[in-house]
Amino acid sequence: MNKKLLTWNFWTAVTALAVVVFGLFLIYPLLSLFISSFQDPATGALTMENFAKFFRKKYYYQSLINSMWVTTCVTILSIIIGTALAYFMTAYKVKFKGAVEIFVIISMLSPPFIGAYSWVLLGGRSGIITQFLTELFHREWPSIYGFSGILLVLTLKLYPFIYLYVSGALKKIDASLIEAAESLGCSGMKKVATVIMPLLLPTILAGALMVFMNALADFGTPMLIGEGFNVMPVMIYSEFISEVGGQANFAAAMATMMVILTSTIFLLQKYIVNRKSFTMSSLRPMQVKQLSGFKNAIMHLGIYVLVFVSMIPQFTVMYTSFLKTNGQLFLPGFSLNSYVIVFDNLALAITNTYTYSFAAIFIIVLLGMLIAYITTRRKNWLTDIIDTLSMFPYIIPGSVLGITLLLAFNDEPLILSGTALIIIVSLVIRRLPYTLRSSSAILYQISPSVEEASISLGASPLKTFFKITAVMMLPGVLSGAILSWITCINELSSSVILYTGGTRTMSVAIYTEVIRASYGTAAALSTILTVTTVAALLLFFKVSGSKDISL
Amino acid sequence: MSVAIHIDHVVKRYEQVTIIPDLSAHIKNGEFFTLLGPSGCGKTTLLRMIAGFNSIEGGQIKFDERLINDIPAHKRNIGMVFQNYAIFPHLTVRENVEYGLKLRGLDKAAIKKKVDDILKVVKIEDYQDRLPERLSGGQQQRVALARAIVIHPNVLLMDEPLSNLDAKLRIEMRSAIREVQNQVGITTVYVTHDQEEALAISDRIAVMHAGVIQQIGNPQSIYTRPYNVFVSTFIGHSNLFAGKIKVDALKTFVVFNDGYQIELEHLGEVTDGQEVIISVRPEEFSVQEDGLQCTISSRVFLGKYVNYKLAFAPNMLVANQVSIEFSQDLGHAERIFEQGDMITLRPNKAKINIFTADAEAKNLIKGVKQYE
Amino acid sequence: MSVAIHIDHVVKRYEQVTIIPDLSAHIKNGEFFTLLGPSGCGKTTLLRMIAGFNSIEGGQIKFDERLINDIPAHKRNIGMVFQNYAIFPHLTVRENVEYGLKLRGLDKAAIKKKVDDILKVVKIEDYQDRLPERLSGGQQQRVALARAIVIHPNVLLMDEPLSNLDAKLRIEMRSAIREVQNQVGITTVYVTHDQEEALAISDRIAVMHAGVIQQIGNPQSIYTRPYNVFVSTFIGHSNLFAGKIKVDALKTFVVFNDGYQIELEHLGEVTDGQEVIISVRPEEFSVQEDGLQCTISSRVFLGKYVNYKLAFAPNMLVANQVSIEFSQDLGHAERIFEQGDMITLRPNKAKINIFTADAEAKNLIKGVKQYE
Amino acid sequence: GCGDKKATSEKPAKTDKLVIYCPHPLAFINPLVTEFEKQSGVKVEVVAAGSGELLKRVESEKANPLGDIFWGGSLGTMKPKANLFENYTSVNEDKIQPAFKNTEGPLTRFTDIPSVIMVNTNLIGDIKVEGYEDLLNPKLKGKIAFCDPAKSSSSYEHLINMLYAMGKGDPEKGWDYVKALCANLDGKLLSGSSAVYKGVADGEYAVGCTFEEGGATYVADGAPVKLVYMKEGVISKPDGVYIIKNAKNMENAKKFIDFITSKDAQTIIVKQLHRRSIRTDVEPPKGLIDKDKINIINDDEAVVVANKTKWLDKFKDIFTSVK
Ligand SMILES: Nc1ncnc2c1ncn2[C@@H]1O[C@H](COP(=O)(O)OP(=O)(O)OP(=O)(O)O)[C@@H](O)[C@H]1O
Ligand SMILES: Nc1ncnc2c1ncn2[C@@H]1O[C@H](COP(=O)(O)OP(=O)(O)OP(=O)(O)O)[C@@H](O)[C@H]1O
Ligand SMILES: [Mg+2]
Ligand SMILES: [Mg+2]
Repeated sequence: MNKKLLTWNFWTAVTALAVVVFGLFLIYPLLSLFISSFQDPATGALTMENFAKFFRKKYYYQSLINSMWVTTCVTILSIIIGTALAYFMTAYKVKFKGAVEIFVIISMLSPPFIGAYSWVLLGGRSGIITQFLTELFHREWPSIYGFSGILLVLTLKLYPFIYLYVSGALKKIDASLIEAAESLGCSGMKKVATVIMPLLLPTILAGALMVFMNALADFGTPMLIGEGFNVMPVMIYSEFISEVGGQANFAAAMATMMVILTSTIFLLQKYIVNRKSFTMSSLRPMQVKQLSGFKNAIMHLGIYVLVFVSMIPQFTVMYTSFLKTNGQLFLPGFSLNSYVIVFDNLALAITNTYTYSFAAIFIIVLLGMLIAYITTRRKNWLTDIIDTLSMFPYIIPGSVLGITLLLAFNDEPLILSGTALIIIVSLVIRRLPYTLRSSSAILYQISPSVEEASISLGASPLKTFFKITAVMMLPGVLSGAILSWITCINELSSSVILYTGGTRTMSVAIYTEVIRASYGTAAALSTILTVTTVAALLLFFKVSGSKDISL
Repeated sequence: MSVAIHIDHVVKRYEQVTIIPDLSAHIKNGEFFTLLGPSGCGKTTLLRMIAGFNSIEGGQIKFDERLINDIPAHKRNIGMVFQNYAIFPHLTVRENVEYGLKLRGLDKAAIKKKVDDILKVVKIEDYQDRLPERLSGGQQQRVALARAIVIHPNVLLMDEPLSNLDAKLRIEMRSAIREVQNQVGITTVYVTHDQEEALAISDRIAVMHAGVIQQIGNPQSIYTRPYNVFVSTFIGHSNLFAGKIKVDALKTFVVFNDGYQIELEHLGEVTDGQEVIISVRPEEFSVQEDGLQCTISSRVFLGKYVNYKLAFAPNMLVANQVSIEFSQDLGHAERIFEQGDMITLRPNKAKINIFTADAEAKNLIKGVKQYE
Repeated sequence: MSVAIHIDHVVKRYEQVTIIPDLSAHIKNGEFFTLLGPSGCGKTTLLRMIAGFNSIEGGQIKFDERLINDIPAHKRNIGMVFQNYAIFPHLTVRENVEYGLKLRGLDKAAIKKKVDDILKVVKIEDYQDRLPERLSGGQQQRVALARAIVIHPNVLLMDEPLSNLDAKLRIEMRSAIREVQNQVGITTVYVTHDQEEALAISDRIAVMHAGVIQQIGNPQSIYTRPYNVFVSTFIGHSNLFAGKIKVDALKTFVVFNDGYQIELEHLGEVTDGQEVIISVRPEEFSVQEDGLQCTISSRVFLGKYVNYKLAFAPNMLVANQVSIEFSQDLGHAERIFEQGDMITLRPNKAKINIFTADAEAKNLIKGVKQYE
Repeated sequence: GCGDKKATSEKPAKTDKLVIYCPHPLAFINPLVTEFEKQSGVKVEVVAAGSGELLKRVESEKANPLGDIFWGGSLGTMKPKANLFENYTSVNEDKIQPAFKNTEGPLTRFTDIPSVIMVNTNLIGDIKVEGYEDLLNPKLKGKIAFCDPAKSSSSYEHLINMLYAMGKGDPEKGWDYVKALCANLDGKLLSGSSAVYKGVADGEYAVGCTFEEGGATYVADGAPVKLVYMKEGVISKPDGVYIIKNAKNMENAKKFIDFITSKDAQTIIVKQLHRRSIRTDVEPPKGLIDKDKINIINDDEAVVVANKTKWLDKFKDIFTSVK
């Protein structure tokens, strides 16, 4: 009781702010969606028919099974790869560490479709790698399509999430705990399994949730290489927005199911994190060690191969962008033609992309840290609800969210449609979870007694937050913020609904080319996007003076 | 501008478990008040309640006349040294110490001066630009100390602030604390497990046990006239003998089980034949012709004195004592004994304490007060 | 299966700063060896080098004949108690203690028995299913202790393992440590800032200062015959007087600046007129007719004894001493003095130490060894 | 940016701007838009996305339309949504082929698009592909690019086409063929129109069911593909260009409709963009066979519209059951 009063003013204001933001930009738009999921398309009467229909047809419910299966596999694989990479990169000296980290981040930057399409070029039935292997072994080689392809593409795209989260947390682990384990005779994998992993668990779970949600929501990849391996997002998308004209109520019902499903998973994750989290006041971070000989070589090889493989789509895209084209067809030889074609409007798209993403990331970091604080340190039913709500936009297909936003804000009293503001709002709402998750993960690790120390010195909770807590959080937040930012840049599905001529972004421009198979120009745009992003990242690290990305 | 602290019937519960059932204490303005008690008895908990970091489940705490139960911690103008230091890991030593001063809006020159001074006092001026991760444990602790003292708070709360320092440094830090405390008159509540420290530094000491205050008093009375057996054995060593009261027409005696008896004039109300516990401190024995017979079972050298463990006939003693000890001052020892030697020890009758043999085990000496 | 530890010319640098320039020590098999020294002198650093957590920039460390410089920590079969506890926050008390045993592949019943035993020894069996964050500081420290001891390592390294415990518990823990150590013969390296503890528990003590070992010896010789002034003042209090040697035909005297002189028979090589430092511990004074004249400037009650601060004529003393003290044993005190009283104190000539007045300040008493 | 808000919501009828919602690729849009801008002096803003997305936008923006022209979308898809669009008859209506007259009011026809089978000449070898029947050849098992008709309009048109063609005019009789075809798809069902022609052109599939322009572009670009007009019968449907109801730039929108149906524009379309004109006075594109040489059949629009959901569901059931 005392505690609540202690901080009534500021944190209540934050809670109120969160309620307003989510209420206005999330609940209000989504409410009609949820209601329509219970409505009969013809009469508008309340019915459960939309849900019943889903479970009657294998075509539909099979996609749910497929989604869950592939998502689970992707999540597990990403955890393994991401955690291992983070551990080796943090604990041992790795040559060209900076470059490796940049590459890892860049491999997330794969605008919808184009990344997956690169894999078709490489691993499709007449893909370069497939052909090569077929000729080498004189037997039919499996192609990229279907389950295993989706698994590969998504894992390579999503393990960086885990990597960023975990390496942030690893740097916060108190080295003496690891030493304690060693002094008790523990080493290697055992040490990782019994001490490091449990300590990282809250963070890994936070990252895993992100991966899970992302994999579950991704529709670009299965759309392109699913080949009959139907998944929920594609289904929702096509029922909602197909050229053929689907059934909005039914799509809403599927979206509702997804929301319920993911909320359950989120609550489960939260429950475990709450039970399995502990504070560490880490004064001595882990020392970076030099591995020697054989082990060192193996580690480097592993890291480089992994990074190379995850960069393949980017390389392919860049390569493709310089190919000579004739319309939609790639011809032998190189040319800059694709760049010439996209040159019009390019400046606008680039400015828009970066203006929106920076504006959004600023709001995201601020909101993310504040909301993370109230949901971890000022727990009550309201903050619990806010925490859960914040995950919704993550799972609702972007295009659906875009449409609900458009419907909600295209009329008096609040006309936002057609403005940059609505795009930024959708970016903030959709990309907040990354920063929010990483912020609360890091908060779990900061000992409250440090905050108390500051308060005892006369700093109000508000001051303490900005001068102490926030500063200590920053390294951890940064990893989430980078994710938020990169995904803001990549964001397509809601922007494509919300943009107008003056607010087009790079990824919209890329998508526009992709949908009608103009891959040369798409690749050119994509390359420009990658290059400018790398430049922005490098600039950021230069200015912020930090050597590591995940810090 | 220090304040008096009035703690009235406070209660602390963690979920189901009651840690402090009902505790009252009044700490005077400018006083150096020490909480002493076994590990886990609730010292930190009480301190955090005064600081405002633990909720108060019942009762009230006042600073002078001001009820502070609901005043947020940062408005209480306290300084606190945490048991786990809680230094800001992202700030250098100097920045850590400056932190509180900056918040108070002092001008740069004043801050610099104050910080320089205090860094010198706690002897860490050489490390002022380091980050805490590169300090030794004791150095970290001194940063925490400096940070709390430098702001000259009304109330200074310290949770084992010297536990990682060597004796010399402890003594120096102690006088530094006392000095600052006297200069600006800070009411200080100090938690320590070190009795010598508590005795040396405190105006008054509260001895706690399982969330309950056993005795409050100045160091001397706590040590020489403990209110009950718990205090007697917790502060310093006490050898407990079983005995009986013998009251004849004129005099009152306390009789050991081997028949050795001592006349006591300053006992409170006792009845003839009443069972009692006789408490004798190791240094209150002297080797004499008459007294209690015992054998030396081991010997430890402790610098200023030698500590012997003694073996008595079992019926002489109260059960379950870890050891019975005699501490021989080396300044005066005529002879140092060997293991196995039989000696006769006479308790100093002016100093021994007599406790009731019941569960309360209260001191029977006249004039012993629980709260002073 | 304990081992001897040979430390030969080891060097430790943190980047540019050399913390340990060149340190050698030989710790015997099964010995209880204590590192004592001021905060920041490098105790933790040395311990961590033995454990394998700090790199060694020069020299070698051997366990028996086995060079361990490059053997990873987890293969050294050590037990370590960390200064900041380093308990696993995700494991309950019991799981923390079990951890090392499980790794050794013991069967369940054996683990349970061992853990039950040690939990009882360190008195935390009541908390065994709690997570560490809900323990008090002292309770956490005991978990750390139990966890390190229970595996019966070859070498047990303890970094201030008892710093957060009260005196009673400390003494109990001390005997628990010694007991386990004797039972299984663990070579133990112990870091503490508590001299009394060091004196009570150690087979041998190494006194360190700024990364250099000043003296290694058993507790008694360290206390009574410190090798140099640093050791003398660091271990226990020492009052340092300026003085001169007077050698006449037959006898050697040491002369205080007021002319008071004491005959000493056991001095090493000295020359007439040589300037020296005379070190007298507070308890080596006794109130007598003849001796050194001084005034009492303050008095502190410390339980067993009373500590007086003394004022001497300034020329009598070595400069820059925090205080000159006389500690009066309360078991024998005939009279307790007040502030301002003039008294005459005679140093106990069998106990005083004489040091050279140069920078080395070495002990001039015959037979004092630096390494024992 | 934010400043636009006022501008877009309060502009009077006379403007110099036009916002076009269009699912066509830049390469298709650019020549026509450039020409239009040159002729009219109107500044065109193109909002490109999938036709589904754009349609959804138009629907959502009803209260405050942000676009003026919806350019694209097959007639079958747009008919049910005709109420979203403004009635307008272009000045060129008299020159339009009779089959493509705007009888409904808002639905101006733009080009004529037959369904085709696209064949990769490198992969097909000596397998004969002349019509639907040939797709059942076991040698093609798993090598057919076919899109989920629920997700792609070209695939949907193909479904209708095969029902009528293989059912010999009675769609209900065509389902046996669909069943057989599904079995030969070997569980592969793509998720977007472009995946089909792109897939065939890239050599991922030997044959694919797509629309004429999709394949024709590749033929013209010199890819190893050819188009096959199903001998069992080809349905050809127009797509259109429509004015969004209450468009803010109404005048310019009308100008655009007039332009796009004009002889100039239609000529560009035929010459450069591989589509068939809806005008009477424009030659069919070079390289595409004459319409008279194709076995054109017709569906019954009323039946098709009425059965849309039912048929899509039926397809889903068939596909999942044979898999
Ligand atoms: N968060 C908590 N939840 C439940 N019990 C707790 C919690 N924190 C402390 N305790 C218990 O409360 C009791 C008092 O703890 P406290 O920290 O006040 O002890 P202390 O007197 O400071 O001991 P020490 O000298 O060992 O630091 C202990 O038994 C401890 O286990
Ligand atoms: N990572 C580091 N980088 C630089 N200097 C360090 C580092 N760690 C410790 N030091 C310095 O090395 C010296 C020795 O530190 P160490 O921790 O060994 O001291 P200690 O003897 O254990 O002291 P205490 O009793 O205070 O714990 C100290 O002066 C400390 O500031
Ligand atoms: Mg405590
Ligand atoms: Mg240390």
